[in-house]
Amino acid sequence: MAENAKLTKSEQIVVKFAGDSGDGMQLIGNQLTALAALDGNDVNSLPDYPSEIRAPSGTIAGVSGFQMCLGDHKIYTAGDHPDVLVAFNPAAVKHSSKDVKPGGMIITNSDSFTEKALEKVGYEGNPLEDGTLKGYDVKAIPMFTLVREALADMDMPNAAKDRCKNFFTMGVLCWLFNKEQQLVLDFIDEKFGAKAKKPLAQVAEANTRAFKAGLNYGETTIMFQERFDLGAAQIEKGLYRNITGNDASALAIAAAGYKSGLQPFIGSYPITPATDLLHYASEFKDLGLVTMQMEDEIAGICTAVGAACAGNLAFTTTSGPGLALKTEAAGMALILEVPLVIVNVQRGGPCTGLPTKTEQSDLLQAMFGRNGDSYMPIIAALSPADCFDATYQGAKIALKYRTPVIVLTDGYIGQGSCPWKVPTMDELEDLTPYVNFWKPEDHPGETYQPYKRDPETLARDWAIPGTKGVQHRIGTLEKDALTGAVSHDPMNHQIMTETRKAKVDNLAAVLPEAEINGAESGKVLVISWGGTFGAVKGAVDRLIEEGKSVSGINLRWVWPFPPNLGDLISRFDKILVPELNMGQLSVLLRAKFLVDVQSLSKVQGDPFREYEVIDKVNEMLGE
Amino acid sequence: MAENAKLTKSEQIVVKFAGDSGDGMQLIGNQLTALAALDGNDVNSLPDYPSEIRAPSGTIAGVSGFQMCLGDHKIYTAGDHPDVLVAFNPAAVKHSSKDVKPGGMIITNSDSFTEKALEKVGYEGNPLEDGTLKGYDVKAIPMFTLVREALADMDMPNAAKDRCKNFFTMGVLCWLFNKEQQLVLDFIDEKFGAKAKKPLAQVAEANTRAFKAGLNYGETTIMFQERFDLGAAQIEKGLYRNITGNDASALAIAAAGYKSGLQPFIGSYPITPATDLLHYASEFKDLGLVTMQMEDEIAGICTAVGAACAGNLAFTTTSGPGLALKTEAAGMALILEVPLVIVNVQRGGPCTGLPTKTEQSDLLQAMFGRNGDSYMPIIAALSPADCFDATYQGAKIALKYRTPVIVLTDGYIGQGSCPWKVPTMDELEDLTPYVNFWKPEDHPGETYQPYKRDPETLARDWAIPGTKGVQHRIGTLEKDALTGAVSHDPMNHQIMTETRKAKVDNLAAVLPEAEINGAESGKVLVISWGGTFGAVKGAVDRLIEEGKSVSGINLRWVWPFPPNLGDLISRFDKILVPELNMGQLSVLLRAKFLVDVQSLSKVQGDPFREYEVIDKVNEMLGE
Amino acid sequence: MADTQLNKKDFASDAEVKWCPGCGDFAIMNAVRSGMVAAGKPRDEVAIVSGIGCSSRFPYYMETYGFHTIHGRAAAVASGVKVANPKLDVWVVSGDGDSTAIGGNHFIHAIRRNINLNYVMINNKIYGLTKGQYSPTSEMGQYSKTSPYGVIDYPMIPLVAAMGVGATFIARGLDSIMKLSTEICERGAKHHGFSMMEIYANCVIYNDGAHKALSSKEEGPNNRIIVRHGEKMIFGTEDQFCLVQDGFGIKKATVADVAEGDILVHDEKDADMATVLAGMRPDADLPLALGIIYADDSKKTYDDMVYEQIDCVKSKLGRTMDQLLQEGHTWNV
Amino acid sequence: MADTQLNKKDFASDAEVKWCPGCGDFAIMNAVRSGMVAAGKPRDEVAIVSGIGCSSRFPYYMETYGFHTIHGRAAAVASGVKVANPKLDVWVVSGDGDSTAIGGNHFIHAIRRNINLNYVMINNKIYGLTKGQYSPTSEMGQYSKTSPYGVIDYPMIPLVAAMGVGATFIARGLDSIMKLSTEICERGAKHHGFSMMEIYANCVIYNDGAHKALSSKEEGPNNRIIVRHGEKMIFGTEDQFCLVQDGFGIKKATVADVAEGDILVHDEKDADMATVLAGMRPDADLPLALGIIYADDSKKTYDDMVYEQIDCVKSKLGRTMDQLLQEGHTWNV
Ligand SMILES: Cc1ncc(C[n+]2csc(CCOP(=O)(O)OP(=O)(O)O)c2C)c(N)n1
Ligand SMILES: Cc1ncc(C[n+]2csc(CCOP(=O)(O)OP(=O)(O)O)c2C)c(N)n1
Ligand code: SF4
Ligand code: SF4
Ligand SMILES: [Mg+2]
Ligand SMILES: [Mg+2]
Repeated sequence: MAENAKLTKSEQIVVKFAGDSGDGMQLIGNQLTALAALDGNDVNSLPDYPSEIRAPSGTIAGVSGFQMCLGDHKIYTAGDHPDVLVAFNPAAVKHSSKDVKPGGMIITNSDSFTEKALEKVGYEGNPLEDGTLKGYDVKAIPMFTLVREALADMDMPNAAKDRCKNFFTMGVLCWLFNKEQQLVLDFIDEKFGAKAKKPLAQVAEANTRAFKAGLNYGETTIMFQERFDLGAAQIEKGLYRNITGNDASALAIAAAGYKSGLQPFIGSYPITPATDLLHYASEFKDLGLVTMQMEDEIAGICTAVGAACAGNLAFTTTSGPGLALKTEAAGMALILEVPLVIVNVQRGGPCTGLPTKTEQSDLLQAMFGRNGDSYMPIIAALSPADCFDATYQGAKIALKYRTPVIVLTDGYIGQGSCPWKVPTMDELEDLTPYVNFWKPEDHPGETYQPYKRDPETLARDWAIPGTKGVQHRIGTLEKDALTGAVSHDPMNHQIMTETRKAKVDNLAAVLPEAEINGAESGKVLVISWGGTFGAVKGAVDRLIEEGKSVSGINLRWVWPFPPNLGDLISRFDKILVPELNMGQLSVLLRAKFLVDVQSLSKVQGDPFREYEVIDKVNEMLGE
Repeated sequence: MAENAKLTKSEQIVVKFAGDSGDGMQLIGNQLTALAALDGNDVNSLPDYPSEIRAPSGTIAGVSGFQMCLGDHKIYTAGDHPDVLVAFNPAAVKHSSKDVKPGGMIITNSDSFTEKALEKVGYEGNPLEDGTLKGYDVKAIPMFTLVREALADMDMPNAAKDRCKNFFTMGVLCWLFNKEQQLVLDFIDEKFGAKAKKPLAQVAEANTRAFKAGLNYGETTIMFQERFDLGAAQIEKGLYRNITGNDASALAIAAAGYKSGLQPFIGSYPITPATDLLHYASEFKDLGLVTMQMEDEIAGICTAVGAACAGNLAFTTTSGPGLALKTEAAGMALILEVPLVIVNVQRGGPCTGLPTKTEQSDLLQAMFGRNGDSYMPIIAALSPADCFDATYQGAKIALKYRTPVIVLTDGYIGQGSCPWKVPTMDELEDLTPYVNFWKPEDHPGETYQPYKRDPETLARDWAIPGTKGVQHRIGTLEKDALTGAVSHDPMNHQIMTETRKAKVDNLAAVLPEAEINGAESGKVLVISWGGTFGAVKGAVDRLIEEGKSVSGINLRWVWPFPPNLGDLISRFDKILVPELNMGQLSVLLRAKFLVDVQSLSKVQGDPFREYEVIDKVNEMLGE
Repeated sequence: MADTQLNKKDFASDAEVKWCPGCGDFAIMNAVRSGMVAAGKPRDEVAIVSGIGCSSRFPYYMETYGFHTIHGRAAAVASGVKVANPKLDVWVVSGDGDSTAIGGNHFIHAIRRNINLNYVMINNKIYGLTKGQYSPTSEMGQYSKTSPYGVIDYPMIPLVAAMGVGATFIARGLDSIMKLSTEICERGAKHHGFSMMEIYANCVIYNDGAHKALSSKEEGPNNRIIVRHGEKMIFGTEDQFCLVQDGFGIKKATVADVAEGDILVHDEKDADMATVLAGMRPDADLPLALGIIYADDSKKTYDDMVYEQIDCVKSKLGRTMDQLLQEGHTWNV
Repeated sequence: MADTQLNKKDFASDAEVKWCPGCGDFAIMNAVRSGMVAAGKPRDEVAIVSGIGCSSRFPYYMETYGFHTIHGRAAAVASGVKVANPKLDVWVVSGDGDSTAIGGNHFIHAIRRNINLNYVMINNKIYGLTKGQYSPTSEMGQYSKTSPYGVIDYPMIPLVAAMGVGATFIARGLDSIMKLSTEICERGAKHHGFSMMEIYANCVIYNDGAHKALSSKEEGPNNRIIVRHGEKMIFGTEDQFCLVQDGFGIKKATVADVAEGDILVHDEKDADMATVLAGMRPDADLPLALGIIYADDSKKTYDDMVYEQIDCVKSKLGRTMDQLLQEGHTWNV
């Protein structure tokens, strides 16, 4: 029968999983991501889970979601509206069905539509039967029944069997999306089979059977009239791995340590959504990465500053409220002029706000949230995979300029995942040239002056404790521009303040120019930064395809701005900045370029959808 | 002989005292201030002391200064170059003589010009004799000799006698500036005489004699060819008192408590230059002001938030690095929407920076130094006396809008002093209308909703613990726009974020319009804020006198801007913003009005001088 | 409802309790409600302040005034609430991380000041809300998300730390011994001064079984002792063990082996003994002490002293606001 | 200069010392220099970290590496320095305010972790640099700029607090007993673990005479006891007083009145006794304990454990960076 189902060539498919938080939506999502990626598709995903540890099961508040977009071309967002929704219970149906594309498919576990479950979410009747879901292509599958049947002869409690419904679903999807089943079988084997860390033979067997049952179900029932067939994406050749932004940052920290020859050091305190970074990095002890989980955020950054002073490559990781606590100590790194990378995974604010939701509202805090005039470079990661590069670049600039650097990511890219082309250590830029500790033997006849500077980078001459014969004292009071001794001299303070600013400003000259997507001039320029990159890129691509006079720019370094930005901006009639905040980059752009930037603000704990950007641009184009 | 000295009518005289830190420069400065003020002059002063507790005596680093301007009209700054420098030792001469007006007078204690003292500051010869001070009118007075002589029959150690040189000097000055001697005698009596807290008869006697000796010295020697005679200033009638900004803020806190009917509460932690505020306020226990000196700044603001939650009128006081630590908790007050006034006495930054020097570099921190989108009103005091009004207004707005408010002062106005017209409690605005706690008896039949708002101010309905029957729970997670219950609803977050912003934005409409000093349009508009008011006002007045097309505006509320500001700005060709920072208000003005504001930056721990502003304006005028 | 008739249920708000099924916090919530009943204040004169953490969701579930503040600062906020409005019955509920990690400073200083707060520290030896990192109370070697190879920090013993800064009341409970937790909360509620109540809780998700050695039916009684003022310190499944003094410390003995008079009798007013008791740990072959270990009502509270001082200065100086404004050197123009 | 020949003067930098004449910090600086000599490290392998305060100006005056950081955070910064570069001899110098007020949290956690730092807390019971506000160690009733009617906070006793979080070395000195301070710094320098050295100092400007009862020739010896391991605890101008055990506590007695065997002998390895000794206060008719009160080298330091764990994981897993990057589920395109 399978052969009867039409195999439709698709360019991209948007799939969403929804179910109870405890039900492993993220897991199944990641499995499909891997499956698609292994098959050569590009993938972008967006998890969405409640802020409670365990919101009551079966309730709307307890629904976890995981949306993803698979494509035969570069995919920049998790897509707007799902083509396929896999909703494991009535709550998930109620929660997510309204987002599905008209006519889209809803796959659900009809066994979970018990009267009690329906009642819990306020369904009067059964939506699978009473027309509630009219207009959708509903596939109601009795998953528990089918799985229990497939595992009938296995000695397992029913609850354990029911848990295999996820692999059953994978089977259905594998068939539906025309994927290679061997990949999933390998995966089960790796995870539970003999080679696994904790082999669980029975689980492996059960999941294998459930998976195959799913495959067969797709093939042999007449439920599916259509299959999707995605071609492979034109992505760069190489070794790939699916990775979250937080994991990518963690790896970059280890890698930057390795490539600089310095011991990498993280001083931190757990905070959602930055904790995963610390979790993963804590596993790298064998690579000599020191992680100190401190008593609070202030101690986190202070140990990192201490480690930097002692010559380690120092990092501190946090999210908004934690960054707020680190401000005074960030100023310490700034005035001591030691390298320090602050990775801030933004979340919904203000205050505790929406810890599990994404937002980009720490930009102005990163810019200005310190006493005194205190500028620092800010780099923003644009995707989960890009967190590696952004963190690595942050470390490089911190070392080269002896400055704290802020790396901004956000809950969406920090916790979301996408395929990442794994670099080899050989390919990564060598960071040792930027370390150049001052040692007397390299400067015969010279006296060490802690605040003597490289004329180009303005990085100060840096000697670390343990270096023979150049013991010296520095501190957080204003310092003499050469000796670093405490100075209350008025003109010295003016010079030092200007120098600290110049150091960051000058960085602009050596940063890569902003690249433009589209024509170099036109009606509307859309500027993205950080996590808005994907939606803006997708939207601008589509608008260009439609022949609209629209271009896009992404800001990687948010401060300082790339040198050509002003020029590019001046060539467009209108400038649009979509941001997951109340217009923070807009403030910086307006102040710098005196241009009437329009801000598209969204603070709903959710990234932009392409259509939101497209609609706004069309409005600006007067269409 | 005194009668031989010419009595010159002066409009204003700039006097500077300089001497060892331990030598009481601030004290003598304040005495002359009081003396002049009592005599009807207007006075403005500027202390300037080293950051060490006790910098080594006799060194340049240890010199304390106190500059003041006395005038027969409203005086806005401590003046540019001193007409008269009183320098008590060689270090002080070396430190301060270069600032003196060409031909100006330098009064000094020639007894202190010992070989050792000269050597200590690197004078090769004696500057009083070797022509170093050519071009100045040097009055070298053997003060120790004269004072010891005057006190010859008193049983005191010489060191104690020498200390009376300050009142000797007061005598000389009293004569020189043609002041009423009785005022000083009363002062000595009040301070040391029978009515004093700790009467010290001998000290009173010695100082009285030294003072008279000084008076006589002026009258009977031929040293002075000229005396200055200042008329009384045209200042408002009333009871006056000399006051520092910090003391004025402390009084405003007590007064606002009284006029609102709430218990005033300060949660704080000492930090220079904000400590005096806490010192003075700690004395007000009899007026029911509760001060809690907490273990750190975070605890300081957190107890204040707690006190606010419990229905007190809550304040926290600090300076830059302390504000940096309070950011997360400031966000708590913001999202809880409780009134809280944060008084921040700015100092030189970044980090520990220049604790004893003034700067205005916390503006952007005050604006943006919090995670998430979190706007607060910011008011800036423009003079020591104005700290009273600014703090009082801050409290009013905090209460009325249920919002944290930041009051910015700085080291200069916080520690500097000027005459203050003491208001009576009756004159002060009644704050009780803004308290209106929600009580069931006032709202029969209504259910209390913590986040229901006043449609005009957007202030939420506020019930405090202890109120019968309306117990409820609120927190720092995003809250439902009506009930205040935790809400993760995307659109609710959008609404709440916009509402919090609107609350602050709307305030603009009810704030006083910005008043313009000079013509309503023209070539250059100079915008001052906070402590730059004086220099800008003085400079603009002078430029207008000279017929230049220049006007001035002072921003009292720095955020939001007064409603007419944009319009006023648009009527000038060029805009100048002098700031004691790297251009922070400029960033806000540029972003808001897209106007190419020019920034006159000074970060030298010192306020602007009028001439600096005048020179810059002339440059902009092309002159 | 007349105030006197309040019972536990009256303190339950109608918000849905969102802890994981099986979480130890449920039992503690029950105990605290009993404490509030015991305190005898009407619900609208009770305020609960919490920080951030699973445990800190507490206020939402209580029909009183409640403030769910920021991480680690509950003690400071509550100090403000209490001093600002001393007639309120102020409770703090906070996790081990909230109290001893980020909140460590406010915690020790609130104890030092002896502010009249009822402080419930729910100790599950893990950061629950952020999904399982070790905390300052986690055990050496404990595995967690941030200690995949084992914790290398020595654990803090909150009650010993509390004694170290002058606590006037310390008690320890266990989620699974409901009666004792209730007793502790009732006594704590009535103690005039800072009542430090540590209650061990099981985090079923991230640190399940952390207190098993204490709570298990078989071994628990051998690993813990419930101390009661005036009673001999005897414990064990068959009351076979007892505590005896050993220099300035305490050691475990077998009842059969010691003279009856040598068995220690608990004196809840003995601060030195309390410090030693609070520090006993099964891994040093001593039972963990549960119950009211120290209770001394004789020290004045900070909040009382604030108002005593105000009254005293009022009666001495008693200036009016106008007098204050006009103090010092004034002149008329 | 050969490392072995270093003497105290070698540790003096050429910066002008800017404390007030008569400030107690001078003497302490001297003692610390002796400690550094004793530690035997060359000057370029010594780092001193301080916070903010008069006392925190310390590093500038020492010919070593020095970091004058921010208020209250010295312990955290120093922890980073030590863990990042364990071969350094790392000292912290911090005031009572810096350590116990704003820095309280880092202070207790550094002690808890037993990081191998030499921590000198200069306790003048006042905030000197900010010109005279009371600190957490100020006495009840003390007048200061922020307590014009007297302090109403109970004082913290830093050494007791330190014991409360598991200190492995505590000692107390007095600026005016130079020999003792030197002895303390020398022992502290050599202690493997966190060496908590509290030295009382006189702030001549803002709290002059705060320690007079201890330092005065006449009364001092009656108000203090210098404890020495293995020696009987006898004190007083004429050695007329002694200490005897009293339950879990200690009481003062007259030598003449007690049996010799009842006089307590100091045991620097007895943590319980140390806690009681550290808490003795003249206002409770007990002498203030000076000297090395507790010293136990048996607990591993945090910094040692960091590298032990790294070595252990290295030998177990020992991945290369490329292996790490490529771990998990990978595929080739
Ligand atoms: C400033 C700040 N830092 C970190 C966090 C993240 N955070 C929230 S709760 C928590 C720890 C919770 O542990 P605990 O206090 O023991 O409470 P539990 O969840 O175990 O009851 C952390 C680290 C935060 N919300 N705010
Ligand atoms: C964040 C911050 N808060 C407050 C201050 C102000 N401050 C500097 S030192 C100090 C206290 C000093 O007291 P202590 O540590 O006892 O040192 P001492 O001067 O007495 O030696 C304070 C409150 C500061 N510099 N930074
Ligand atoms: S995660 Fe742990 S502490 Fe949090 S609610 Fe669940 S069981 Fe309780
Ligand atoms: S103020 Fe006090 S602590 Fe500071 S230097 Fe002077 S005497 Fe020493
Ligand atoms: Mg916990
Ligand atoms: Mg001190």
